[in-house]
Amino acid sequence: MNPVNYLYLSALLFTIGAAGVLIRRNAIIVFMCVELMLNAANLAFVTFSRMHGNLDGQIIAFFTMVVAAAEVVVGLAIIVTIFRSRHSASVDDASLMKL
Amino acid sequence: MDYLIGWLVLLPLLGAGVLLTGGRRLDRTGHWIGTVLAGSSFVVAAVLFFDMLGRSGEDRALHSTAFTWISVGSFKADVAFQLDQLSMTFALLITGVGTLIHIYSIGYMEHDERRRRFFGYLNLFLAAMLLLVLADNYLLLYVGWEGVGLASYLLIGFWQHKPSAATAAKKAFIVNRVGDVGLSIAIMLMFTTFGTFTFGPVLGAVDGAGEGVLTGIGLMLLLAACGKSAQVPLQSWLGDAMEGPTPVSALIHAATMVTAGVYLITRSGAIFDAAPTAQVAVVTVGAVTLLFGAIVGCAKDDIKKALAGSTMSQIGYMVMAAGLGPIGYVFAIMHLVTHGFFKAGLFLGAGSVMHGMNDEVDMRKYGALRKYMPVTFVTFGLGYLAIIGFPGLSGFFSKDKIIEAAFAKGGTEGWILGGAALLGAGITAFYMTRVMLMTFFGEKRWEPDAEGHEPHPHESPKSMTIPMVVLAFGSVFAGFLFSWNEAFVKWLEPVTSFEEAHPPMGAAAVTGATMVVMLLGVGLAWAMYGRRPVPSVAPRASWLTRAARRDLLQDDFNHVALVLPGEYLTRGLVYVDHKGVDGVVNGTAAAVGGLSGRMRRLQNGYVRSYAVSMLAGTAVLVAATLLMRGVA
Amino acid sequence: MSSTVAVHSLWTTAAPLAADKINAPKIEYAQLAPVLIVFGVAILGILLEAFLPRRFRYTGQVGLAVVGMAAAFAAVVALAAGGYATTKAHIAAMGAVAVDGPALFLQGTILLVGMVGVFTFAERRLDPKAHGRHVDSFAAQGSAVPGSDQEKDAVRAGFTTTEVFPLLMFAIGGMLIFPAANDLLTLFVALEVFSLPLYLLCALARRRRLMSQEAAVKYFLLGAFSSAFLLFGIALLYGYAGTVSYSGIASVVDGTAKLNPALADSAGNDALLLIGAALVGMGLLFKVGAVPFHMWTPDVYEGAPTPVTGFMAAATKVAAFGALLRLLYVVLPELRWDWRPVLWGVAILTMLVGAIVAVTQTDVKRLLAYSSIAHAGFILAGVIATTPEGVSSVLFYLAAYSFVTLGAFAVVTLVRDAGGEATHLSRWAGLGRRSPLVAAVFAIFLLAFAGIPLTSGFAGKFAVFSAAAQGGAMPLVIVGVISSAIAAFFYIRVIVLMFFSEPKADGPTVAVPSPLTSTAIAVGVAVTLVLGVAPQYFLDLANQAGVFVR
Amino acid sequence: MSFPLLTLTAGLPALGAIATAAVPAARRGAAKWLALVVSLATLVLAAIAFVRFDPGGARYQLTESHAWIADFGVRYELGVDGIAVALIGLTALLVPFVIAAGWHDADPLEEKNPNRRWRPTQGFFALILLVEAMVIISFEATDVFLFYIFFEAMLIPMYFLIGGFGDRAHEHGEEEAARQRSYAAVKFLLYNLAGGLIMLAAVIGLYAVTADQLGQGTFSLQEILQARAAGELDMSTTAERALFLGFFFAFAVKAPLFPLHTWLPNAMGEATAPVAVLITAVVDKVGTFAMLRFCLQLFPEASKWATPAILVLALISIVYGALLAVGQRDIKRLIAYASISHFGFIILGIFAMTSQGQGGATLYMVNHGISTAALMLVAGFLISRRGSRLIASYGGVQKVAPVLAGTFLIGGLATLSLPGLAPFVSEFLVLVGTFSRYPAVGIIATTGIVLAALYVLVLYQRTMTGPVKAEVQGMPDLKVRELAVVAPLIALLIVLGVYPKPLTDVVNPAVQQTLSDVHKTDPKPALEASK
Repeated sequence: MNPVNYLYLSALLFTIGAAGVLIRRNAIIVFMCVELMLNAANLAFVTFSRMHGNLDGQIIAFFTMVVAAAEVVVGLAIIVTIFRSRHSASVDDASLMKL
Repeated sequence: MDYLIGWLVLLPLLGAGVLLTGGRRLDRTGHWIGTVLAGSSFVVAAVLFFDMLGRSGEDRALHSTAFTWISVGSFKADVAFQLDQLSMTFALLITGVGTLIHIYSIGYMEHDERRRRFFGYLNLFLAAMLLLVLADNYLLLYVGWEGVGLASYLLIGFWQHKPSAATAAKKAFIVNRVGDVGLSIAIMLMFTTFGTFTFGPVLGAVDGAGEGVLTGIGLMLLLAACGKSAQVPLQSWLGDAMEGPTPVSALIHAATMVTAGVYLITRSGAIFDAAPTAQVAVVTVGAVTLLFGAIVGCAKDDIKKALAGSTMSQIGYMVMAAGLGPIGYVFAIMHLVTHGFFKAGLFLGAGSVMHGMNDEVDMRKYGALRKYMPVTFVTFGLGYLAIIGFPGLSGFFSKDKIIEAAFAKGGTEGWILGGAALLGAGITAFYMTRVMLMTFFGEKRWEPDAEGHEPHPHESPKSMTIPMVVLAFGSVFAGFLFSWNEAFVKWLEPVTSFEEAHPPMGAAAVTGATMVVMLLGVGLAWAMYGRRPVPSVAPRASWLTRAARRDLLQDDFNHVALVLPGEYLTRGLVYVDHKGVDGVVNGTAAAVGGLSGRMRRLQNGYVRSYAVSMLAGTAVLVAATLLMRGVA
Repeated sequence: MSSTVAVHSLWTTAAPLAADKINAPKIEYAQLAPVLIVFGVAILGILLEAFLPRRFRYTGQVGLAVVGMAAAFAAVVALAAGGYATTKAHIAAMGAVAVDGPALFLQGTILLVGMVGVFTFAERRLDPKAHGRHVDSFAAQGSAVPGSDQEKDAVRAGFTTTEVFPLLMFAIGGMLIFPAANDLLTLFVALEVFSLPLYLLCALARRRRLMSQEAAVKYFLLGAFSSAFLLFGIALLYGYAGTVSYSGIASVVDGTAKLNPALADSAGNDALLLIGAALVGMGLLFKVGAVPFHMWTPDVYEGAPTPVTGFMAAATKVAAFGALLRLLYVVLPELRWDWRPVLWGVAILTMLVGAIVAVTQTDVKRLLAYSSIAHAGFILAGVIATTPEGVSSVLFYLAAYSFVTLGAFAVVTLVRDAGGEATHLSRWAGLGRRSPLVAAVFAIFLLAFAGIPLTSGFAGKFAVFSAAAQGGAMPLVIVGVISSAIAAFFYIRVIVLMFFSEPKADGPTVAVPSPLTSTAIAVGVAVTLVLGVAPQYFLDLANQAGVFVR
Repeated sequence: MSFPLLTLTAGLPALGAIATAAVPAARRGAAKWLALVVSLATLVLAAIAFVRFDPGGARYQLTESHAWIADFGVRYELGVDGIAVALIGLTALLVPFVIAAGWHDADPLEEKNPNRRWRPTQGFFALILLVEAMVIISFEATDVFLFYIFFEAMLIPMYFLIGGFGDRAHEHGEEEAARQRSYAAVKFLLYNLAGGLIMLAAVIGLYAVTADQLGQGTFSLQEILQARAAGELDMSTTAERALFLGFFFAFAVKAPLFPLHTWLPNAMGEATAPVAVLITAVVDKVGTFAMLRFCLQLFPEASKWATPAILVLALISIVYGALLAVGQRDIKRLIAYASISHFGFIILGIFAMTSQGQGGATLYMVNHGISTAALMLVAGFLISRRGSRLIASYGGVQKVAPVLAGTFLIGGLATLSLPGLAPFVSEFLVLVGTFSRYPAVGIIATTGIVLAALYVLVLYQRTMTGPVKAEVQGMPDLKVRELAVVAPLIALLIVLGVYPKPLTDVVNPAVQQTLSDVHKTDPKPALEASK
């Protein structure tokens, strides 16, 4: 199979993730969409790695996973805190500051 | 000797300085200081005069350079004096009449608490006027020119608490400023044409300059002369200037300052001689003004304003004479001097009358004063005879020569000018007789004033009558003395150039016609004001008289043509400045503010909309990057 | 950091390698000392948190942080003195980290800013005492629900969130690597390392906690969103060049490195390069707060605890611009005809939007946020110059700007009323009458922001604009000047308010700070004036430091 | 390296400012005396500089040169030519009067103040000294950048002087007055800052051009002139024009020239009279001075290119300013518009490019400073007595306060350029200089003479003459301190009107130099030319 197709898939996933960020209200889901975008990037890394025939991309993918995990830790902590204060995980509710 | 010239100016200037900064401690002696300094200036002038007589015609001029005043590039102006016969004539007139009027003022201003200041201003005037006639270049002349304007301003508005006086003073200064602009432009033209504005080099180089430039310079000088000498169209200030104390009217607005225009034109004779167009303008202005002033003089009931109209008219004669060129210069100056005597005398007489009449100026409230004020009556009467040109008195000699010269101009122009001059002589006789009759003859018409004080007409003190007597002597004999053996012509000829005037119909015919016209004027006046009683309230009259009472609508004209448009323009500009010029800036600021308020709303607090803008921005960024390369 | 570049060979040929012959990566520990010290201190801080009794933690943490920063700074100075900024500049840690002039200059700046930041973090004299104890700007217990009993208990018990110091250390560590990162992976990791602690710090305000938490959420979500773009961009660049090392990509871009012809339709594809570069650039522009990626800035600046805002505004900008400079000057110089026009647009927009929107702001912190956006635009003008002067002017501007910012936010912490900091501008009316000194200091900072001569702001602006003009970007200079004029309007508005308005009867008071904040402000003023009056030494420094190693 | 006289002249007031600001709150009087003494000492230094300046010597004298910001090509270069030394003299001369006239302007209204550190009086005098220092160094700087820095920086103390120490006369209550004042201060600052920032763009452009052509960017006036003379520096026409416009814009705002003038009436109206004097008599002169020194010298061709437009604007300023002065109802705003008219004359003289025009313009700067100071300070004394700036609030003052009225009149007469007083000399020179190259322009400009008479005399008439108004009754005449402020100014007006030679001697060589920079010679008189 042409590896380029994986790239298309990766781009699609990335787009889906980006669209999700824009569309969904729930902070957790928004966050998950971001994770999806990261993973789309991972897919691209791996694909390119295969195409170039070097291992860099695959190793980067591991790094990305670690970073994403760290992000989850921090992100969930923040989201949970705000959920506890507001009893809502909707990102639209958090709009005290504007203009 | 030449070092004395500066002292002529310095002495009165010193007086002004001392009196104006000296403070109250000089209140008791100030008038004496002022008078003594004016007198000593006259003595200096006399010394110089006799010194000058000791030299022959061509060597009489003295020069004295004090210091370099302004020097930038090729522009060089010195504080330097030139004393020739013309200046000498003026210096004597100014210091002589000036001293007399100082003396007169001691009595006249006795009860004014600001008398010291009055004398300070008078001294300032003398200094400026002397500077004007003694300067050896036009720029220094300009200093004196504006200096006398300042003194005139201060003295017209001396009774500042009267709004009318303050307004009159301001008006005089501003109208004069218009004329001054003419002088300054003339100086600039001289500088760009001749590279200098010193009398000698400029007047000596006239031949090399184009007629166009000379005409320009001439017209600008004429504009200046119009302002200072109250000639049409800048005449409107003189009548109002009568708000000043009467000695001021006598000295500044009759004898000396207002004749500065004549001096200027005569001094610049070489320029006018080479610029016929400018000369035509000069004689036109002179002829128009002599009639204008005379007509106004006929209608005024205010004695000082009637005299002011007369002054305007007489200066019209002089200006006209000066415009006639070499046939007229000498007689312009001669009339100027004789006029200085008799008009100053007349004004002092009027002041004396007012002094005795609780400062009443309306001639309709006078009458029969000859019994109460004999000295005033006689001196005023002599002045009267002199001004109407009664044979043998000084006005006869000078005015007659001017009329002759006017006719001698030749052609239609000569007839028009001569006719105007002749007509003016008749009107002069009429209005002066009117003044004489209304003031000194007929029944007494005075009434108690608003506060119930009945005037008690009385003769004025010696300090006032003596100057009047002296001036009366001048009015009677000056003309004769000047004409004796053509003394005045010979005196001035080296400076002003002179040509004999030959009127086409002969000099005797002109003199005869003048006599006839004069008698007609006197007779008419006697018929109107001598034979029947004068109403104490001005009757309704023809439109011409009504217009003349309003100074031939000059103020109305100025109001409509200049003041109103000026006011609207000013108001409009204030609005424009506020709403327009400022508005653009404030508008820009408001626009930025508005834009800010609108852009601010993009920041709506919703994180998802921020994400949208980021995504859109990224899309644009990517697209732009690709477009740059043309890859997309 | 791990070795990711040189050791790899094709996986198909990896098999013959003997398992006992793993090449250990070569790490130049001495040259990485600043970073290592900071991270070491951070980890030590966590250990302190875990083992030290609560009442010693504050002192311990502050002391440790200060010592750590000082040591790290000393290491930077030592490296610079050792010539690593100039002649000995090279790439350390197997190509992951550059040790060169810009890196050391920016690291030094970040460390100084961090040091001052520690002071403002440690300030606990401003708020009135709670239950007999001094309190700082941070929540007693971050996890406690605002207004709950749990929170009250925490306050009563005198809890303090001393974790902020290790978090700060981690953030600083990340920032130190960020501008020095010499491959894209390191860049990404560094970005996350300094961002994640900042997200947390934003959420920890003692007062107005809802806003603080909201700021954290917004910052986090948008930050994660942008780093996803960055990462995807990295992927594309990797796809283009087959490597993530800066020099590797650069040599592919300029054609010195030959690619496998078989890969021609994917690798070496300019679309990959351009899109990838744009996405990476976007990630960095987000961090510097350039329009249109700026929208997080005002909200986060407003909601975060003010010491954090000050630190973030100063240090993030330094680190992010450093990274941007290195990316553009080392990786993409051959591409400058592509990215310069785009950056022109971004710079113009950034300058104008920042200045214009700030005009109608009513909150001091938001005002400063928009001002920081406008300043990002000015700095971008220097970046666009693409000359050595451009680099050094940006370095100088960053140093100048960061101290002004830090000082300004430190002043904001002082003006207080019953509800904590009084950040609404109307509350600042008449401050000049009440506390002339504080108002005067703030005025100096504002004038520096406005770029009035004899302040560092002017020297910086001049440096940046003159570099731009020399680089042929005169129109940018003119736009910059116009937006400076607009910006001047709102800086002056604040001065007017402070000095020419009558003080309100119930106006805020100015807290008397401890020497910590006083020092922070004093340093800000000193740097502002010194860099304004006698900037030559620092310009020289920036000049020497203006060369990137490749 | 000789004695740094110029640095000292600028540095002394700067140090004095710091010292004054440091005087404790309670010792208000000491601060005033300190400021006065410092300003007088500065005057002595300026006088020494004036005397030591040799009109026949080098173009820039008393020079100092030190490295400063090598990276920007900036040097600390000072030097004065005749024009600068005259203006430094003016500045140093006026400031003591400003301080003495403003003796009580910054006294706190009530003693109950919440903060002991609040020292408005000290601040007021310190700011005045600071402005003096910055103005003096701007006159001394021969490095464009150095000039620019102080040109801009002086806005800040001025801004505080205007906004912080307003006129206490207000008809519409405290609050409205405060609003107006801060509006005026902000307007002042924004106008000038905008001008300055546009100039900054031009300064940067100049740097880019010199760096491009000379290898190393420089701001040194002398270096640039030398490079140009040697043909090493050859700006393109477009670049030169653009840079010229950038510089000129800033100076035209400062001067101010129509249509950039509207900040001046606000600023002068709201500031105290001494500060208004500082604005118009001292600070604004930096603008016109800089046109002479920087616009003409750095961009001679562009200056000539822009001359027609500038002449038109200057003419508009003259007439427009005067007409607006006629239409004012506020004494201080009237004087402000009169100043706008006068600045029109100055700019006219500068761009007439004749020795009379530029020499006259330089004298005009000095004379206008003195005459406006006299008029404005007396106006300030008047206003402080009655608490109103409106002309209509007065009437008949000469009756109750003749000395005040007399000095006011002399100030007014100087403003309308009466011969015998100093401004006449300069105004006439400007007119002659303009006329000799552009006759029509010169003639139109003379309308300014008439209008000046109008606004001055109308002002005098309405305030000083007529019946004494009830509110004016009992108004005290000038006090000794006030008279001591005004009398020397009036004396100076007379002396310089009669004997301006010491000034023209110093100014002339500098003007000739400037003219040769722009390759212009005076037009020859028509008679000489035709031969």
